[in-house]
Amino acid sequence: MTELLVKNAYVIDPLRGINAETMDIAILDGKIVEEVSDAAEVIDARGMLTLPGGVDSHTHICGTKVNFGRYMSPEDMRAGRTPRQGPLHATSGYSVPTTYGNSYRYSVMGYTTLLEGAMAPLEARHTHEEFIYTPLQDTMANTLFDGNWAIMEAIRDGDVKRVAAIIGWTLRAVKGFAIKLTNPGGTEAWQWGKNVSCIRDPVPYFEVTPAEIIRSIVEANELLGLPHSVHLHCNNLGTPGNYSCTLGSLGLIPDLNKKRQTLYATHVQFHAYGGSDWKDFCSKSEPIARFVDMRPQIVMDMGQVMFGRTTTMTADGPMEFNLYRLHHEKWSNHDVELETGSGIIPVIYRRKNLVNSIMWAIGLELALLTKSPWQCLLTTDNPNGAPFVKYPEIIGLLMSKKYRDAEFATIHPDTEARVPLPAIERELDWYEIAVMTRAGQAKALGIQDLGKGHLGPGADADVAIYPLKIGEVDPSVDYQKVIDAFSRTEYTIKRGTVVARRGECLVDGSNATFWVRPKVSEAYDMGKDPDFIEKFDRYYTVRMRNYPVQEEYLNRNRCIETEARI
Amino acid sequence: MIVKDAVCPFCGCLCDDIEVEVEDDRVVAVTNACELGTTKFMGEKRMKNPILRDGDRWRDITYDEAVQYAADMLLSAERPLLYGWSGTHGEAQCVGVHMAELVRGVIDNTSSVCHGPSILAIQEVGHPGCTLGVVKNRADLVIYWGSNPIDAHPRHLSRYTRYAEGFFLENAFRDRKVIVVDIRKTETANIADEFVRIKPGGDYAVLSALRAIVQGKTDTIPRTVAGVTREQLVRVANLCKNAKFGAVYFGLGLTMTRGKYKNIRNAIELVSELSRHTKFTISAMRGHYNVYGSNEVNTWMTGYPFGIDYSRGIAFYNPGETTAVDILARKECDAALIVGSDPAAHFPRKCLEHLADIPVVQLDPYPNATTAFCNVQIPVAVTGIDAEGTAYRMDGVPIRTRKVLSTDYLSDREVLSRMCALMQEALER
Amino acid sequence: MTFLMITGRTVNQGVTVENKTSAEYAAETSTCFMHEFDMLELGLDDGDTIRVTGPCGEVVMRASASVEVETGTVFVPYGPYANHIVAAGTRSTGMPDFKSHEVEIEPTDEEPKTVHELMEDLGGLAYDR
Amino acid sequence: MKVTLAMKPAARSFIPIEAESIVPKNFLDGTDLLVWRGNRELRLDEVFSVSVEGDADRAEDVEVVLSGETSRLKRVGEYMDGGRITILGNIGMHCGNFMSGGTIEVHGNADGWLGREMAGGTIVCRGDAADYCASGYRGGRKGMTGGTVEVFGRAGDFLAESIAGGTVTVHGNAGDMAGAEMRGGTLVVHGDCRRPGANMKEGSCYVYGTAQGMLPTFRKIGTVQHEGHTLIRFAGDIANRGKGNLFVKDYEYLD
Repeated sequence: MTELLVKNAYVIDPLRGINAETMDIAILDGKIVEEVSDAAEVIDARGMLTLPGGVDSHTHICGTKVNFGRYMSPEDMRAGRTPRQGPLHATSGYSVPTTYGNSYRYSVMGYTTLLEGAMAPLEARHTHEEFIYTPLQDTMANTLFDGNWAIMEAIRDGDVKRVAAIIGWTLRAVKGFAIKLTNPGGTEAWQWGKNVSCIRDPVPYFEVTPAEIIRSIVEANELLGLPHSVHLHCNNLGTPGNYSCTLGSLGLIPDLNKKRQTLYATHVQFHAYGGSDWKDFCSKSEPIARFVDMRPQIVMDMGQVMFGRTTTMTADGPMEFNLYRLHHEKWSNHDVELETGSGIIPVIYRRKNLVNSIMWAIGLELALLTKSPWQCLLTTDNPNGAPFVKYPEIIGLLMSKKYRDAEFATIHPDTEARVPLPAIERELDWYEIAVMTRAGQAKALGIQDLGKGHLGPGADADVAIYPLKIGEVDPSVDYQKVIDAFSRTEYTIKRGTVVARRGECLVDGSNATFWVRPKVSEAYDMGKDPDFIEKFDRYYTVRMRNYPVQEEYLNRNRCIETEARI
Repeated sequence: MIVKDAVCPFCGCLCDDIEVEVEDDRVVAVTNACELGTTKFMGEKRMKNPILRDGDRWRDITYDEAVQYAADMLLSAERPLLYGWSGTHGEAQCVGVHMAELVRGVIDNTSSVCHGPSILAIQEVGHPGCTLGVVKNRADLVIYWGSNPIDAHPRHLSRYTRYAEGFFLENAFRDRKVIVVDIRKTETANIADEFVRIKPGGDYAVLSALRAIVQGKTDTIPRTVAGVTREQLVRVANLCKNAKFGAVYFGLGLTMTRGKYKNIRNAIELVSELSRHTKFTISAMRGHYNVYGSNEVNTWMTGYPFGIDYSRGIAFYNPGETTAVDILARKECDAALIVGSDPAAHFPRKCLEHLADIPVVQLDPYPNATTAFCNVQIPVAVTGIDAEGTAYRMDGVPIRTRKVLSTDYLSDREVLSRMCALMQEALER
Repeated sequence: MTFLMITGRTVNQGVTVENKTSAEYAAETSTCFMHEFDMLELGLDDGDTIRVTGPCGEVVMRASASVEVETGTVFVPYGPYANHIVAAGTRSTGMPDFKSHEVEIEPTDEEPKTVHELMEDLGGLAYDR
Repeated sequence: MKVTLAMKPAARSFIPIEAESIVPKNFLDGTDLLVWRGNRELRLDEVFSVSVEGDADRAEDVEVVLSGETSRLKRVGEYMDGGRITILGNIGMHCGNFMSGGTIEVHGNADGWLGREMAGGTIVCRGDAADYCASGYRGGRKGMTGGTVEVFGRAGDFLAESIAGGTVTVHGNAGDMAGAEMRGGTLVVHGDCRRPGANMKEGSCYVYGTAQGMLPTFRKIGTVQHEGHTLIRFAGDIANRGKGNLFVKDYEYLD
């Protein structure tokens, strides 16, 4: 039995409606409890800002595509190298660090739960292997269904229950957490070197449209009773004028779930572009934010771009090829049979580049224009918009108009005419930041009931204590103090253990992996469906029996059983 | 007992449809595997227990003694080399990386002498690739360049290309064209629709010429390039541009010849160029069943796929300097741990001369050429036969190998974990 | 006569690779595949022994006619025999020139050594149990 | 100030020593520096007999002289920005990496990666330079971007790979792939070399001898006079849509 008592914490805990109260947090065997004995170890938080451990609801940290980003980038690895020290392993890398590098740096910033944004089912085992070596965060994986042959056939046949059954079988097999659609239909078209232009453009051969894929899978998601909603990377990422496609996609979504959104639209910054080409490229953050304000069924994340070097990586293969043709840097692509694909290229976002400057502004605008912080979460689509180590700077920008103006003065001068940012006065407060970085993320992922994103009794004892007294800091002026505090916790507590202290990690932990197992009726068990089995055997190159990820790959196994309505 | 869907631990194809018949803890029959895989499953003559070289003779020792010997050896070295890794499971490779970090040594895997140059090329220009099933279901043009699957990857042709059924091909054998490019008229060349014979050392020039022709700059190209006529080059370029889905599979014919990684870079740039016209992919014919896994594991743990030097605590990567052949030939290590490979059979003699001068410990199920240079050899279970664990197929698909029979041998992971624990204890003291 | 020596994988090398102490492995990896015309010129019959001298020494192999190789080149399966004469330089890439060595070939009366003998020549100790 | 470092004979002489601390400006604060042999950290005076004559206030006034068996001494002069290093014998890999100013003179041969990613200053090598002289790093980074490297002997393969600025001159022959991936700068080879300018984008490559294995993707433009040589001018590498200039005295295709 291990007991820990955090005294004098200045707590913001949005999921419990707590906004800045001094209180003690009692921890017993990794869980938050009402009280502990006098024997408990005590940490005096001395009135410092104390939040639930950070949750990143969309990041790329583990798996085939991330590792290929590392593999092809020895120049990136030269930055950020640290030696083995005590229980800590060596790390390398800046935009695509090693697993330990990711884990330690996230931990120092107070993050304790991460969702890998894209896992190809056929290569799921790889993602899970890397999770094991991401020791200081609990992990879960979005599973890609954007170009799944069996699903597209079921959609063509109008059989949503079969769609749900295939998803259910696959999630269970690959130990996935949620459904990810990346450029739905586009990744299949890309296996012919083609793409789909928007949601009404049919996928070659399968003759279903992205709109049909999105709608059917959203319905299937609710049939399966999954904790998270469908997680959508819209078609047409990164192209001028794509905002109308984005609005069209969001407009497809009914409100089907009382507890959470029905659709999570990811890295919307990359989907909020106006203009007809790069010459008249401009921000369309306003129509997107207004649209989302009116629809509680939508949650989005920012996908903020920050200036500097990074590596872009996404399941959106055709988009990466277009980027390659623009930059002519190195380009990798990896198509996955019957399922999806991915692409990777390194990029540098430059202040002196007009398009990059506009992109930078759009992400901030989305966060500032969307009324409810629960509907626009803080991400960079790590590492696509920027490596996650930039989050503290983004927090600073959102909390300080002064900081935004100072930065704005350094970017391309024509930006002003293309974006609404300079006119936005809003400065987010501490509570809103807490929503956007943990509470809102946990709610959107549907894991608050599993003890994530809050500090209520029964919750996992994941706590971030920042070296900052919020009464003594005016974030709109002292933004540098805000940035420094969010860069290094005073304490990061994971499952009741202090894992990081003042910028240094202390222990080699062990992660827990969350995954879902929808219970379906016998008739919808794809493992026994002759047609599914036959096609699997004929067209995959892996035997069906060798496809599922064994439980050996889960360090700590957090299986979520759901009651499916099929 | 018959074990179905076993995974073949021989080549990078990692075929997972093998049936293995086991009687009395012995493999008695193997179905579906090629000759290479069958022989491996049926392998006998394992080393029975750990051995120690004692002057001019070999002495049996216990596992504890052997593990202690290895730990002491690694801890006292100023620059130990931990080499091999392609013939074992990923879980053991992970322990290997931890050990290299701990003792501040150099860890390298067999890719430095197979597709290391391909990795160097990918690091310069990237890699447009795909899983094997994408090619099987779609490709109407397959090019084997400097690779000879009939000898090295016997089922590649039947499972994924020439003889494979494909979803989008009505009659795969008829509708799929195969081009072979090589300096030898190999058996694979005999089943090709078009054979391009290149003069030795001429791959780079031919690839450059094809890139220019694909761009429409045929005029500049001389009448013959490395023994290939301009007419044939134009024909090949047109076959590529007119394909719906083209796939290049290249082998050591490109990585081992003069120019090394520049050959691969050129091939990748040709494929990137063709991607402007149609769908094209390129992939390496990885040799050992889990050599790709050793790259994957090294990459997520150290940041680099092979040739990692932890001497200074942080990871340093520079193939040509931090790779096994260079280090051994230049005598720049003072101890070696060999796991899952046989450098004495596959390295130039100068490397072996240094192996003879330094302490060497090897983990391997069989006596092999490297045994002769060992101070200690520790026999282990064979991954895919009496040990299970993760392996990565040549296209990056991870598959868990199965255990088809039980023996008393420890797995590589178990032996290495013990070694690592001993070293950790010693360092803490 | 001077030849370009290429080394590479063969099925037989692969089949015997896990049993390196076997006579089959030694036989396969000490085979030098040559063009018929080159063998005629050197007065060689299939199975005759030859001395192959490379940048790093010499080794005895057996000649075998092959339709796959061109005149002026020879092919030797990967293994200890070829590596006995291959130079260790990698041109700073990590990869030796396994496929681009010039070698000198002449007939000889000597027999190829065993793998054990080759290893012992370099300071190893054969294990034979 | 003159700092003399005479390498002591070492028992384990084959393990390379990394000595990036040997840079003129570091000696302004004394000789209490560290080097590494494999994974062991050693004091400078454990490896060298150290003597200092005179004093200096700025790096420009410091000369470091290295003698003895220094062929396995790596990273000497890394990030050097002023002053002078003289190596009486051979020098190990990575000498003068990232150098931005000052002078390094090697009287013997230099091992691989001499002047890698160099940005300024001067390196003179009286003997041969091994592979990757004035090149970039793995991953296709830029090679040399400024400064001068002059090699009086031969150079190995991948000479000036990815060079983007500055000048490299080799008086002897160079190896394979000289000036591969050039994107700027000037490379001059007085002797022969193989496959010069492969995949070049920009920059100028001069070969006063024969270009062996000349690549088929260079377009012949005509002849020019250059420093007393009559050279054939090519544009390329057209495979890479390159706008580089390749000048050769003579060439042979692998046809």
